[in-house]
Amino acid sequence: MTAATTDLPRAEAPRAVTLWRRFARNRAALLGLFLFGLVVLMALTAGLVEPVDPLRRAGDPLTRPFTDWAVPLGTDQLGRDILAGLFHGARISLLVGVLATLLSIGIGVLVGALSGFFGGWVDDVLMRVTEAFQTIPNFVLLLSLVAILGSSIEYITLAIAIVSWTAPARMVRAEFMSLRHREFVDAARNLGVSNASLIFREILPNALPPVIVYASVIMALSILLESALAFLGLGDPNFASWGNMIGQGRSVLRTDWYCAAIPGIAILLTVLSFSLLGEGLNDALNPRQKKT
Amino acid sequence: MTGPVLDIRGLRIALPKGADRPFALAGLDLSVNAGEIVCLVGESGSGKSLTAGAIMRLLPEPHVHVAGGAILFEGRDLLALPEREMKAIRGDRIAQIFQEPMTALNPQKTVGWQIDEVLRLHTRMDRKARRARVLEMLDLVHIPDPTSVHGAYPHQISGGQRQRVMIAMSLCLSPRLVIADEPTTALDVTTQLQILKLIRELQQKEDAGILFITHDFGVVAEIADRVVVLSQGEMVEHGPAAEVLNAPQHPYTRALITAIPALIPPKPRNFQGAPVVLRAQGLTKTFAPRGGLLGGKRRTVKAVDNLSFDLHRGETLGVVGESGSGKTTVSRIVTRLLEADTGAVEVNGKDLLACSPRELREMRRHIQMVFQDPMASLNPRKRVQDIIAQGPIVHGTDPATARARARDLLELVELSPAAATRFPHEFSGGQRQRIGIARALAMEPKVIVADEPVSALDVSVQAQVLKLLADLRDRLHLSLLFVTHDLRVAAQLCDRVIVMQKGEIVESGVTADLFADPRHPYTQQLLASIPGRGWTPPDLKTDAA
Amino acid sequence: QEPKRGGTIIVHMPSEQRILNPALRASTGVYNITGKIMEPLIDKTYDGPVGVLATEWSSTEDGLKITVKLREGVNWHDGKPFTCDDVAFSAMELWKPLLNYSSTLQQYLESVDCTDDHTAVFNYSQPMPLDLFVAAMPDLGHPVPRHLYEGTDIMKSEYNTAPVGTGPFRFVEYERGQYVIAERNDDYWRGAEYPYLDRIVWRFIPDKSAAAAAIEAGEIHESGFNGISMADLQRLSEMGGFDVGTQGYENNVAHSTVEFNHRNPILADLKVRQAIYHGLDIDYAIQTIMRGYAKPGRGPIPSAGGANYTDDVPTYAYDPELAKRMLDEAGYPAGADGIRFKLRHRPAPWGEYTQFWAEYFSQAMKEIGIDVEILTNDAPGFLNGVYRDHDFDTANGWHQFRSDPAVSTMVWLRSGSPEGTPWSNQFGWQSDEMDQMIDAAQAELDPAKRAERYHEIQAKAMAEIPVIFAIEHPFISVTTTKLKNHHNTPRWNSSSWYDLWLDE
Amino acid sequence: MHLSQVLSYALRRLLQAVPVVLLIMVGTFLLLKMAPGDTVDALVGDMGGADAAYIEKLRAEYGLDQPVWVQLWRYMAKIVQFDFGWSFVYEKPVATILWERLGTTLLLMGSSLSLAFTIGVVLGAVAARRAYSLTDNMISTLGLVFYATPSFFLSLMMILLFSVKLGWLPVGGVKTIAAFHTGWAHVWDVALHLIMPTAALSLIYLSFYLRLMRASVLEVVELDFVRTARAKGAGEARLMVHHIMRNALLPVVTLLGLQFSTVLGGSVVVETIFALPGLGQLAYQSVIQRDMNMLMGIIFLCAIIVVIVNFLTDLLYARLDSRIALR
Ligand SMILES: Nc1ncnc2c1ncn2[C@@H]1O[C@H](COP(=O)(O)OP(=O)(O)OP(=O)(O)O)[C@@H](O)[C@H]1O
Ligand SMILES: Nc1ncnc2c1ncn2[C@@H]1O[C@H](COP(=O)(O)OP(=O)(O)OP(=O)(O)O)[C@@H](O)[C@H]1O
Ligand SMILES: [Mg+2]
Ligand SMILES: [Mg+2]
Ligand code: NI
Repeated sequence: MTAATTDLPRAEAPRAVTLWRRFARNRAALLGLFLFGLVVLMALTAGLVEPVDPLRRAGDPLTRPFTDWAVPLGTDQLGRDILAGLFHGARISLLVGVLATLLSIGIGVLVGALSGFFGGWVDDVLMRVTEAFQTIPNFVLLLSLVAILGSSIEYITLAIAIVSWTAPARMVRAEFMSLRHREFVDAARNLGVSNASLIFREILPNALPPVIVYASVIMALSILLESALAFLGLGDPNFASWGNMIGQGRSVLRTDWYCAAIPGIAILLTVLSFSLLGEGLNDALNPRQKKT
Repeated sequence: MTGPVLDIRGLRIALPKGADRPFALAGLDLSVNAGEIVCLVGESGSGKSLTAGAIMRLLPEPHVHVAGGAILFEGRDLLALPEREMKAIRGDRIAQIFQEPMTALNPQKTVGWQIDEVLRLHTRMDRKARRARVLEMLDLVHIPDPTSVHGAYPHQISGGQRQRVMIAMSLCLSPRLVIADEPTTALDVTTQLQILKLIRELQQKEDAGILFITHDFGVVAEIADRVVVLSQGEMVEHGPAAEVLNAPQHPYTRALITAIPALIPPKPRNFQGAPVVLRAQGLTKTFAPRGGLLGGKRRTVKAVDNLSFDLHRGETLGVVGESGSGKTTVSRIVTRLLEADTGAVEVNGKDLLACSPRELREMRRHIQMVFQDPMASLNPRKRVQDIIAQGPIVHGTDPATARARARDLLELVELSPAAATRFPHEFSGGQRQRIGIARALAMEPKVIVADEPVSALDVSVQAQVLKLLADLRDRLHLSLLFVTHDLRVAAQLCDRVIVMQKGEIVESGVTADLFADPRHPYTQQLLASIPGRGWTPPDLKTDAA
Repeated sequence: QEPKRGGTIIVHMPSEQRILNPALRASTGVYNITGKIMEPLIDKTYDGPVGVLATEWSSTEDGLKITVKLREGVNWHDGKPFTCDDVAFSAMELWKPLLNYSSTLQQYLESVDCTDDHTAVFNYSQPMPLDLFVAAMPDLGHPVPRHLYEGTDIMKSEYNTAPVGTGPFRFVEYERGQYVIAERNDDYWRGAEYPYLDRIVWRFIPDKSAAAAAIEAGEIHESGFNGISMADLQRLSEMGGFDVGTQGYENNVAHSTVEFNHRNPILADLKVRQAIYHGLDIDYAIQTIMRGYAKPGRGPIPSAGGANYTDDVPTYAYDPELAKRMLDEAGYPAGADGIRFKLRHRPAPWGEYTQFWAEYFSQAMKEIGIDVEILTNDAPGFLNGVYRDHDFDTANGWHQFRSDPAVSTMVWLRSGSPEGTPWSNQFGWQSDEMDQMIDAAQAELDPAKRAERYHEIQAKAMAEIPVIFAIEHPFISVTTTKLKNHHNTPRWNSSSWYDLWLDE
Repeated sequence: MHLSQVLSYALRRLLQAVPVVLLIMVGTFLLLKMAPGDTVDALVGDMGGADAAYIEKLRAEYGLDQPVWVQLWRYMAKIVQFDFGWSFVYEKPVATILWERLGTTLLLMGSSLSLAFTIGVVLGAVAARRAYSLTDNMISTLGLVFYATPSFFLSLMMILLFSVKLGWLPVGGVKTIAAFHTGWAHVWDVALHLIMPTAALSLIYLSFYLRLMRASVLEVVELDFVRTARAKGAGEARLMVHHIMRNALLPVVTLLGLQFSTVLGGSVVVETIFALPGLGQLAYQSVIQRDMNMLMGIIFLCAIIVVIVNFLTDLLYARLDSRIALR
């Protein structure tokens, strides 16, 4: 019988490959990836392909799109090139989105992990704090933080992270609560593994997939929050962000709708790409839910 | 009635691309007559549940679908019926009982409502008549207080009662065919026996045909008229129960039957002189609700009550008992994965429960654990060699050495060293359990605590793992604390057993003595409930590979 | 056209006015509502000051006593007669101690004597020019009914949000966050034919685009004080059915300013300030930001300032090349990246166009090699950052000219205001000469000499540029053509509208 | 569920909420004190300026010249007696103003959330039942687009279309001013005014619920008891109504409770655009005017509402899920 038991099943393709296969099965997710790639490309090539400084006067104010090829998508009220704004705005939006997401997930993971792993009073205290953050209307908190810190882009990013960490924290906590009773955790503990290693090496990698999926939601929300701030005139005017462009474009919405609509559509498509990516990731990471 | 109730001919079920085999079922012929119990036996994945699904026409279509054959029910081909007629047949003429009584009932509806639903769907009875019928059915399946259970939610009644409710539900329209898919697997032995008896009794009364799906030859011996054996979707043997059980023809059947642990305990070995490696004294654990003032009232559970035992070097001590008797709690206290309320656990002469966290980590190398669920106990994101080497690395071994040793250990547990760089999900259940054992051995412990290490495995695999454990124990002079609910397993491996009920030891002793002459009524009841205890598997050793 | 009686008009208010008492809060927003309910002693028309609750006024030679005759037969909305007691009480208990801006104006007011029920004598310890008094009264001279305020905590009086006045309309309802309603006062002193309207509703709509839509949809009849965006104003003006213009704001002209922190050695250099001025394309800004409804500024007194104004001052034409040269000369050559130095700029958060101004400023400065970082902040943040903490290099905002330089723009140039006083010279710029010129002008009683002094101040301010008074612009309003007799006084939105009528 | 059980549960929840609310209050107070400037600055800015003595007097009168700890202590001492204090910006007691605004906010939030919930749940369920079909793709895409459209953008577009172009709906406000409707005419009038803000506010949540419901139904459909019901011969409609819906609703209900405060935040923009006198706009104004008492009052009120809503969703959850006993 020895022979039979050493017979291993045929080796599987590497994890990344299987993930990709599952992901690629979902056409909407591919579209999301494509859009996302486009935005990243725009962000990377801003200033190369589109050499104009997005804050400089590039032409007559309120030039309509496709009328002057020096400014293909037209200009806004101060004569700034909308195409350049679109490219540079991609950079800002992505930067805000990615950094705020990383930060908020960082905080969320830390709080959620400690809370879920240790339970007891640690959990009590951390959860009270989380509840407190959840009880204050997030946008009001965001406004307060921006009022305190000022509207520079770093602080806006930080403020967005501060108002968005609770959901990942709860998520990580729930995952930890269910994972910490899994036998493999007991097994590691029984080997004498320290708590820190248990948290970060054993449990966390297993708790991350839903959080990674949720990252797309935070990313989308960050961009929406930034644009809402800009809409209220609290954006950072030193950078061309899509939110700023909409915020300023709305005053000419009735006559020169493209000033707000072009960045508006850019936001919509970017957020859409995050959502589609997120759903694709979800399908890929939780094969249980997928159907072909 | 002439002819069989159910007649399956050449049934083939196709699996989606990328599955381990193209057909889950490759040409099954099977018939069930009225008043007959036909057992469909086979190991996990052999296609038993899909057969049931095909009959009910509830396969997860389209990716799993019937690719050929016919399913004749009372002479009509079910596969050709329109969905509307099929709906009328389901629940009325053909009923099904499922394995997990908890999840098979809707948690949000009362038991009465759920049984009533069958009547509502298939009869024109008025409310009063239906209620009367439901109560009658509940009574029929020997539910003590039908009126109160009628209004209860599934989570408010015990597992055995839930399964009775399922049975009541399936039988209340006197179906011609009942498909029972492992209806007792999730139950305690004592409950299992009661349910088996109930099914027998009702079947005789109603004269229905029963297709009984199980992986347990003990259950087959208990209940079957005829047996069909499936292996990897192929029907390998069929015939009257007595014939298949006592004179199996096909090598696969023979292998299966050989693997069943006999109810004959090994010869007692003497450990009087051997040193005690593990001593538990006065262990008590009460689960109290957390939250104090704001937590509200919940009942407290005394999971372990003043429990003491000794384990000698090289000895295997079995802990047996029904679900909830506190077995797992004991194993977790002993390894200090759970803090006991009171008591002491001496390992190597030192009290584990009094250790500081630092000392504890040092002590852990002496007492290791093998877990029940081979999948859940391996970190899915780590490679096998890292899983095995983790313990030694934590305790200071150089990583390269530890990994090399991990590969040696894989060989020791009869796995190819090629396994070292794979992930746990790429292995079968038995192989995973071997990895778990290797991980425990890597620490070179004195004591191994094993909590139901084989109960998630098929019999043939179970036999291999048990044999491996016994081998290692003897070779490495290990002491085993072996927790199991399966008395057959306990009988095969353990030198001594303690029998637990509600957290207390009701009886303990040398296995052979205890099995031969149980004193405590609870032990007697346990022993009497072992399925197929009247049947001794034939001695086929000569043919075994 | 014969005026018609009746009708309700709805007026847009971009922000809510929480206190409806012009004797406590001097601001155009407050007048916009309360001007119809409470009347000042004197109002302004295109023909000069006219009496409202006052009928005559005169001053003694030395300027220490001002006698005001009050109108007889005027009743408060609660039926009690309006008398000198009300004026004396208001002046001593509200105007002098509690009313912003008025406290400076009235700092030397000693007492108000009532020689009879309808004669009030204002006694000053320092000379008060009668012109200044009269110029200030339309904004800072609203009496309140003494019988309702006396003996109560004035700041917390219920009548601060439910005003009782003598005006053509009486207060009905203030639904916070939504609207204020006032209806016709049948007992109005001008006679039974006034006012023409039945009711006025002020509707609070903070969002400019929504307000523009509301006007376009006919839900609102008038929006003043640039309540909707310039783009929409221009669009509506081209659409027909709306009067869009600056008439009626002659008393409410404002300057768009660029302010310097002279504590910064770079900015303390006059050459740098001049270069910056040369770097600003004022005409472009007027066309793009103000859509042409403005003129270039000529110092602290706008062209609407009457005799006190002159345009005989130094000016700075748009010339970026010259600006660059001047910066080079000042010792700030462009670095490798084309940047000479960096400025931190605080824009006032007073809506769209201060924001645009900041962005234009930054844009324009980049052209001449100055990197401007804009620090966005809300009102308290701005006021603190600029006026208390002096944490800025440049700032921009607008500042209203209140018909007389003595009570308005001079504070930008005069040193000595305590730290933290908003809209005062907190820029670290000090000139004893200028201080003396300002004091002398304020104390001058002869109008002609006074004007001369202000011309000198104006010229000096343009030469030394403590602050750039870049653009002067009246406010702009949009009104449906259904309204008649609208914008017919120089402070029309703050006036009583007794003769306004609706042609429907 | 007995009444006494519910009551004692309510009491327990209330006690649990106390530390959270305290934490919020102290935290917010200190946080806002870090912001540059205070109410007096804002007031003076609003007035168009004032001289230094006047400013000092106001500051002393409002107690803003005291150290932060003193101010905090005074505030907390009052709030425990449910005295919200005085709004210096409005010159009215905070409680009065809160009370005036609460109605609009509750109306707006209630209508948005219930709309989002109902439609989201129904669409989600439909999408899940026809998973991966054209219908599902359409519903899911719609959900994603709703989700990705910034609410202010949507609001402006709606105003443009429905108010200006079509003239069907009023631009803003909660009622037609000076129309003095009464009875049903008033109700209808208010409803007309709330259509656009409700839509603008609810769409994003609608897409949340839609997606969650869809996932939840897909998950429940796989569960054993659904198979049991099928084996009983139940049809699809019956499965949906009796077996799937209720179980699938549970996670959605949890989200409902969690999101309440987010909705309040989201209403800042919508209330500003539609000139609705609600708490969201008030909160925003209070922040930029440093109207501490007002903001603290709003946050306290909000905390109370959230506690109540969570309590209600717990009750609802317990009603929906027979396994949950209130603890
Ligand atoms: N929904 C499905 N999709 C794909 N493959 C499936 C599906 N259901 C079952 N299979 C495959 O079909 C084969 C037979 O499965 P089946 O559930 O019938 O086994 P079983 O004999 O009932 O096993 P067990 O004893 O574990 O219940 C297995 O190899 C399984 O992997
Ligand atoms: N963490 C816990 N909290 C509360 N009660 C618990 C906990 N763990 C176990 N119990 C209770 O303690 C009792 C003993 O549980 P234990 O898991 O030890 O039983 P067991 O004999 O291992 O049963 P099984 O055969 O089902 O595994 C049970 O009644 C169980 O409900
Ligand atoms: Mg099965
Ligand atoms: Mg157990
Ligand atoms: Ni078993």
